Amino acid sequence: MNRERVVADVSGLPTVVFGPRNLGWWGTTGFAVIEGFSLALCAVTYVYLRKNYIVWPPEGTKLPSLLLPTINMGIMLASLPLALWTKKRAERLELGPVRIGLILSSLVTVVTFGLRIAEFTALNTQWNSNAYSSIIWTILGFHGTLMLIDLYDTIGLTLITFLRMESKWFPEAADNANYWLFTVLVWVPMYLLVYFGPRWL
Amino acid sequence: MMLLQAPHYAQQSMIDPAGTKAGAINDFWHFLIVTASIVTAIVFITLFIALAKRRRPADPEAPGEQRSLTRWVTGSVAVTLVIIVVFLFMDFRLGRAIATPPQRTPLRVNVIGHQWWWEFQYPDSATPGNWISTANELHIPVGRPVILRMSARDVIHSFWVPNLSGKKDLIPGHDTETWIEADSAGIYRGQCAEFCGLQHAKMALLVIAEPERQFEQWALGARGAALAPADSTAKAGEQVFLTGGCSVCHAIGGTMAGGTVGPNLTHFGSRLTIAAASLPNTKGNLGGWIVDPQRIKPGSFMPPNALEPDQLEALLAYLEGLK
Amino acid sequence: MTTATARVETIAQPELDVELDAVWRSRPGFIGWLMSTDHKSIGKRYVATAFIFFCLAGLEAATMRAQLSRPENGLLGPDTYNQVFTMHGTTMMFLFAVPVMIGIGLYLVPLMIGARNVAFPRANAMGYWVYLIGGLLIYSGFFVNSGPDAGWFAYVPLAGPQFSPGKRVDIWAQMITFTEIAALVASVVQITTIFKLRAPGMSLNRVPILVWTTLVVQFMIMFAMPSVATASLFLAMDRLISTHFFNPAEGGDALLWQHRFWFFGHPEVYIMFLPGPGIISSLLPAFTRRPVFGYPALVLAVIATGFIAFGLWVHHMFATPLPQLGQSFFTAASALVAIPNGIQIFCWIATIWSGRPIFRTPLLFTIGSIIIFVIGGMTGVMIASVPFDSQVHDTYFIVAHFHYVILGGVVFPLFAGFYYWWPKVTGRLLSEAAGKWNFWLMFIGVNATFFPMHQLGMEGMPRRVYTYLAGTGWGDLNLVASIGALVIFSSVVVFLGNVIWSLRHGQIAGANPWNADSLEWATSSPPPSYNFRDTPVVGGRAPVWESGGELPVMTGLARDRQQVLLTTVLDAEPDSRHDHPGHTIWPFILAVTIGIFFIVLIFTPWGMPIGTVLGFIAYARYVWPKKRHDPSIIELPRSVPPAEVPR
Amino acid sequence: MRFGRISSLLLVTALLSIAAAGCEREERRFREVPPAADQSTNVVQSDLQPGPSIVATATQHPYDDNAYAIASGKRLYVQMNCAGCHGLAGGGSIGPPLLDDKWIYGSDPSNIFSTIVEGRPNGMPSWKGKLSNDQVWQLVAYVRDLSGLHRKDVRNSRGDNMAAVQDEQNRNRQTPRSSFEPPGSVTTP
Repeated sequence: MNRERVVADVSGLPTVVFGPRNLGWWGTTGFAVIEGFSLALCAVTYVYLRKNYIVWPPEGTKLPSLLLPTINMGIMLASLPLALWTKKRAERLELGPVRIGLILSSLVTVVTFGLRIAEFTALNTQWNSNAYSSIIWTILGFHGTLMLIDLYDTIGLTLITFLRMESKWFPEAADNANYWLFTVLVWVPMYLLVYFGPRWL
Repeated sequence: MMLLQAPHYAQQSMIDPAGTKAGAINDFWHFLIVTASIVTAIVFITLFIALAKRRRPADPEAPGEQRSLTRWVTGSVAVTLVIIVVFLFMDFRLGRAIATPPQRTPLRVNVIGHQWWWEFQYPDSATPGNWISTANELHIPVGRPVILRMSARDVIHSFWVPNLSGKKDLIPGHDTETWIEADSAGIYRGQCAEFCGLQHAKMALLVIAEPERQFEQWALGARGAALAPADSTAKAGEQVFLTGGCSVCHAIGGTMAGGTVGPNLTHFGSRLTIAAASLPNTKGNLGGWIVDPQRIKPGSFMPPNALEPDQLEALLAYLEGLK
Repeated sequence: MTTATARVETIAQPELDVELDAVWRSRPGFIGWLMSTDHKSIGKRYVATAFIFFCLAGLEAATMRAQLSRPENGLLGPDTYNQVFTMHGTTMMFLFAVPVMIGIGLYLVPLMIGARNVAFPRANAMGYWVYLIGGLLIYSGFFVNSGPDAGWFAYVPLAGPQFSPGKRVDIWAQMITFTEIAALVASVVQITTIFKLRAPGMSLNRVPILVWTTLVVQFMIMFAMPSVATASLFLAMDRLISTHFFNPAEGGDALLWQHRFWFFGHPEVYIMFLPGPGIISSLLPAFTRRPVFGYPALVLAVIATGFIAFGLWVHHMFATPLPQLGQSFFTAASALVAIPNGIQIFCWIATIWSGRPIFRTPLLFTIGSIIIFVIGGMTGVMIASVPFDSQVHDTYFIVAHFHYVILGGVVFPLFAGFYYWWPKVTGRLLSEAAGKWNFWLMFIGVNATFFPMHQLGMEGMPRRVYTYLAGTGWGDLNLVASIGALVIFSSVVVFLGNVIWSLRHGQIAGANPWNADSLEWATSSPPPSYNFRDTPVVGGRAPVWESGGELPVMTGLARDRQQVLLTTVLDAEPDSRHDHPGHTIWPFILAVTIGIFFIVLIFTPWGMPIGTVLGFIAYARYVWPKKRHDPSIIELPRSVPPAEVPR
Repeated sequence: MRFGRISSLLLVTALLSIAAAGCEREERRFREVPPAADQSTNVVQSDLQPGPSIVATATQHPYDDNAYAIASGKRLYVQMNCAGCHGLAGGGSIGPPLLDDKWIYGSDPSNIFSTIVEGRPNGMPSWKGKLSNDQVWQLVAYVRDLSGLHRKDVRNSRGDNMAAVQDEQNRNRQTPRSSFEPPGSVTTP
C-alpha cells in the first residue's frame, strides 16, 4: 500500500509534557505499582506467618526499638513538601529551583538511607532466628533497595541538571519527585506493620 | 523377569470404586462425562456445519444476520451458565455429603509419610503402650469408617487410594485428616500422589479391607510381639538382624531391635509386599532387596548389605517367619 | 499544528525513506546486533529464542515419553528423570510460553497500532537480554548435572535447603526471579506502548483484539509475577542465608509457598493462554472475509478472564487442608471462567458461520485449536469440583487436561499466527502443502499423545513418576502416548523444514498476502526499520479494508532523530512528540551485570555488592545523555495543551 | 592474536573446570561405593592405641565435593543419633565437639572413616557392620562439613529444624589440626 492521504501535520505538538502525558511517568508509575504490590505481598506474608504463632513476636525475640525508625519515618514525611515543591518548579520549567530541590532531595535521601541501614539494628533480631525475623528483615531490605534506587536516580538527575541539562529532564525531575512520594508513602503502612505489628497484632 | 511380576492387586482405579467416597465421586463422574460429551458434540457439530456449508454467506453487517447471530451466541452463553449452575449445585451437594464420615464408631489410624514409605499406627486408648505400628499395608474393617490422621516426617506426600477415596496431602507442620470406608472386602492399592523426591514413583501402599472379625483377629496378632524364631536357621537369622546393620534402622517388637528409621518389621512375614508395595513379598525378592536395594529403588535410604550366602539365607528364614 | 489539506495523495518519497531508515536502522555487525533497540529485532529474537527452548523442552518431553513407553523401563533413572521433567515444565512455562507471546506482542503491537517503536526501547532490549541470560543460566546448569529436580512448582520442603542439597534449586530460583524481571519490564513497556503510542484515531474501542489481549496479559503479569518473584526470593534466601520462611520448626510454612506460587501460577496459565484467542480473533477476519463477530463481547471476555484468573489459584491446592467455604468459592470461580471462554468460542463459530471460510494453514490451526481447547475446557470445568479433583489431582488426567488447554490455547494459535504473520516478518510465504502436513501430524499426534492420558489418570497413574509397575496395566496406553509424541516430533520437523525452505524459496508475499484488515498489513513486508513512512490515521476497526487502498496519514514527526507520536489514552488524539534515545549497547551490558548479580549470588554473598556496583555503573551509562539535542533548550516555551485533531 | 588465543584457552579451561565442579557437586551416587573407599577401609588403627593420626596418605575422598553425600551424611548423623553425643550441630556434649579445629585422630577422611568404623576409647562406639561403607563415607563428608573443610558451594544449608542448630554453609572455615594431646584431656575443653 503506497498511496497515502495526508490529513494532518503533527510538527507543532510539544515535546515536553508532564504527568500521564509523558512516557516517563508511565514507566515510573508502572514500576511503582510492581514494587508496591511486591511490598504488599510481603505484608501479606507477614500476616500469614503471624498465625503460626501464639505469641508475637515469637518467644525469646525482643520487640523492635522505635526511636530510630520513627525518626527516619519523620524525616521522610517531612521531606514530602520538598518533593512536591521540586515537582511544581519542574513543571514550571524553572531550572534554578529544580537544581536546589534536587540537591536537597539527594541529601535527604542520603540521610534516610543511612538511617535505614542503621534501622536493621533496631529490629533487635537476626534474619536467621525465625520466620518473624526473616520477614521483617526482608521488608526492611526490600524497601531499602527502593530507597537506594531512588538515591541513585536523584543524584544522577542532579548531576544531569548541571552537566547535560535539556528541557526533557524537567519531566524526569517531576517523576523523580513522584517516585520519592511513592517510596515514602508506601513505607507508612510498612513502618506500622514492622514496628507496631509486634506490639498490636 | 520373575522379580517384576506383579500380583493382581497392583491395579488401582477411581472408576472401579469399592468405597463410599469413591463411589459417590464415580457417580458424579458419570454425570460429568455425559454432560461434557453432549456439549462437546454440539459445539463440534456446529463448528463443522459452519465450516462446511456451501451457501453464499449473508451480508455479515446486515441487521437481520447480526441479530440472529447475537441471539444464537447469547442463547449458547445462557445454556452454558445453566449447565455451570447445575454442576455447582451437584458439586456442592457431593462435597458436603463426603466431607464427614457417617455417624458410626470410626477406627482411628495415624498415617505418617516418610521418604518413600508409609507408616501406620493404630492408637490404643486402653493400653497406650500397645499400639500397632506397621508399614505400607493398612488393614481396615469393611463397612466401618476409618479416620486417618496424617502427618509427614520430611516432605509433602499425598495419601491416595483411588478405589476408596480421593487424595489428601500430608504436609510437614500441618496435620491433616481424611476418612475412608470400604464397601467390600479386598485389597486396594494406593500411591503417593505428591511429588516427593527420587522414589516418588515407588511409594505405594495396600489397603487390606477385611470383615470386622478377621480384622479384629489381625489386630490381636499385630499387637503382640514378634514370634520367636522357629528353628536354628531362623535363630541364626535373628542374630544377623540384631548384630548387623538391620536393627540400626528397623524395629522388631520383643527384641532388642528398636530402630525407627525404616519400617517396623515385627510382623513382616505376614505382609504381602516389600519396598513400599513395589514387589511381592517372596523369598527371592526379599533377598534381592536386602542385598542390593538400590537396583530396585535407586535413591532409597536402604543401604546395600554385603551378606555371606548363609547369613542371608538365615536372615530370610527369620524374616519370613515373622508372621 | 496545521491541518494539511493541500496534498490529497502523496507519491512515493524515496528520499524520506532513506532519511528515516538512516535514523531507525540497527547498525550492522555483531556489536550493532547487540545494540539494537528496534522492537522488530527484539520481538524476533524473543520468538526465535523461545522456539529454541520449545524444541529443547520438546526433546525433554520425548525423552520422558521414551522412558514411560513401557513399565519398569531403565532408560532414565529417577534422578535424571526428575531433572528432565522439571526442566520440561520450567522451560515450557518460563522460557517458552510467556516469552514467545511477549515476543509476538513486541513485534506486532507497534505495527498493529501504527507506531514506530515501543515506548521504552532500551528497557525492552534489556528485558530480552535478561531473559536470554536466565535461559542460558538454567540450561548450562542442566548440562552440568545441576538441573533443578524438585518440579517446576518447586514445592517446599522438597525444594528447600534440607531436601534439595547442592545448587540445583538455587539456580532454578534465581532463573525464576531473573525471567520475571524480563517479563515485568516487558509489561511496563507494553502497557505504556498500548496506552500512549496508538495511531491517531485508534480509540480503545478500535484496538485490534490481539492488542487488547496483550494489554490484559501485561496487566496480569504486573500483578502475578511479583508473587512468584518474591516467593523465589524467599526460597533462595531460605537456601542461601538460612531465613525461615518455609521452615515449620521456626514458624515458617510450607503452604505459604503454595499460595504464593499459585497466586502467580494460575494467572500464568491465562498469561500464556490469552494471546492465543487474541491471535485467533485477529486472523479470523482474513480467513472468513468478514470482521470478527462480537468485538465488544470478545474484549469484555478477555478482561473478565483476566480478573477471574486471580480468583482461581486455590484450585491447585484442593488436597491441602483448607476451609470448605474457601474451596466452594474457588470452585465457583473456576467453573465460571468457562463463561468468558465460551463467549469467545461462540463468537468465533458465529464469525465462521456468517463468513466464507478459506482453508489455508492458519485457519486449519485455528480449527484445531478450537477443537482441542474445547476438550481441555470441558475437563477444566470437571476439575473445578473439589471431590472430583481429589481423585484426579496430580494424576495423568491433569496432565492430559492442561496439555489440551495449553496446546489448544497456546501452541495451535501460535502456529496459526506463525503461518499468518511469517510473510509479514520475512516477506515470503510458507509452503501450504508442508503447512497442511504440519497441521495434520500435529493434530493427530497431540490427540494420540494426550487423550489416552485421561484414561491413565482415571486408572490411577500419578504424575511425575519416573516409572510404573507392569501390574498396574498402564503399559499399553503409555505406549500409545509415546508413539503420539513421535508424531508431534515429526510435525515439528516438518515445520522447521518449511521455515528453512521458505527463507530461500518461499513465494514473495507482498504487503498484504491474506488481504487482511489490520494496520500491520498497511506497510511493506518485511516492514521498514521505521515501520510506517508517516503516522497512519485510523477511522475504524478494520483500517486497511476501510481505507480502500489510500491510507490517511499524519506527517510532521522529526526525520533526524527517533521521534514518536504520543496520543491520549482513551481516544488516541495526537498529544505530544517524544524522542527515543536510539540504539545503544548499554541495555545489553546492564543485563549482563544483573546476570552477574544473580549468578554470583548463588555461590557467594559477594554477588550483591559486586553486582550492585557493576549494575550502577552500567545504569549510569545507560541513562547518561550523550549530547544535547538543542543547547538553547532551557528557555523553552511552556508545554502546550493537546491539539485539536480533525476526526 | 596470540593473546586472544591464550585467553580463550584459559576461558575454556575455566568453564570446563566450573562444569566439572558442578557435575561432581550434584552427582547422586546410589549404588557404587566410590573407589577410594576400599583402600581407606584398610587404614586400620588399633583400638588400643589411638595415638597420633597417620596423615601420610592424604586421601581427598570424592564425597568431599558432593553436596548430596554431605546432606545424606547429615541425615544419618541425626538418624544414627550421633547428635546424642556430639550435639545436634556438632557442638559436642558427652562426646567431643566436631566444630572446632581440634582433631584427636586427624581430620583426614581416612582417619575419620576409621574412627567411625573402629570406634575409639572413651565412648565412641564401633559402627563396623552396622553401617555400609557408603554410609560411613557420607558421615565422614558431613563431619568434615561441620568444621567447614569443604568448599563453599557443596556445603549444607540449614535444615528444617530449630534455628539454634546453625547451618554449616554460613559457618567459618576451621583449620584442621592434628592433636597430639592424650585422649584424656579431650573431655575438658
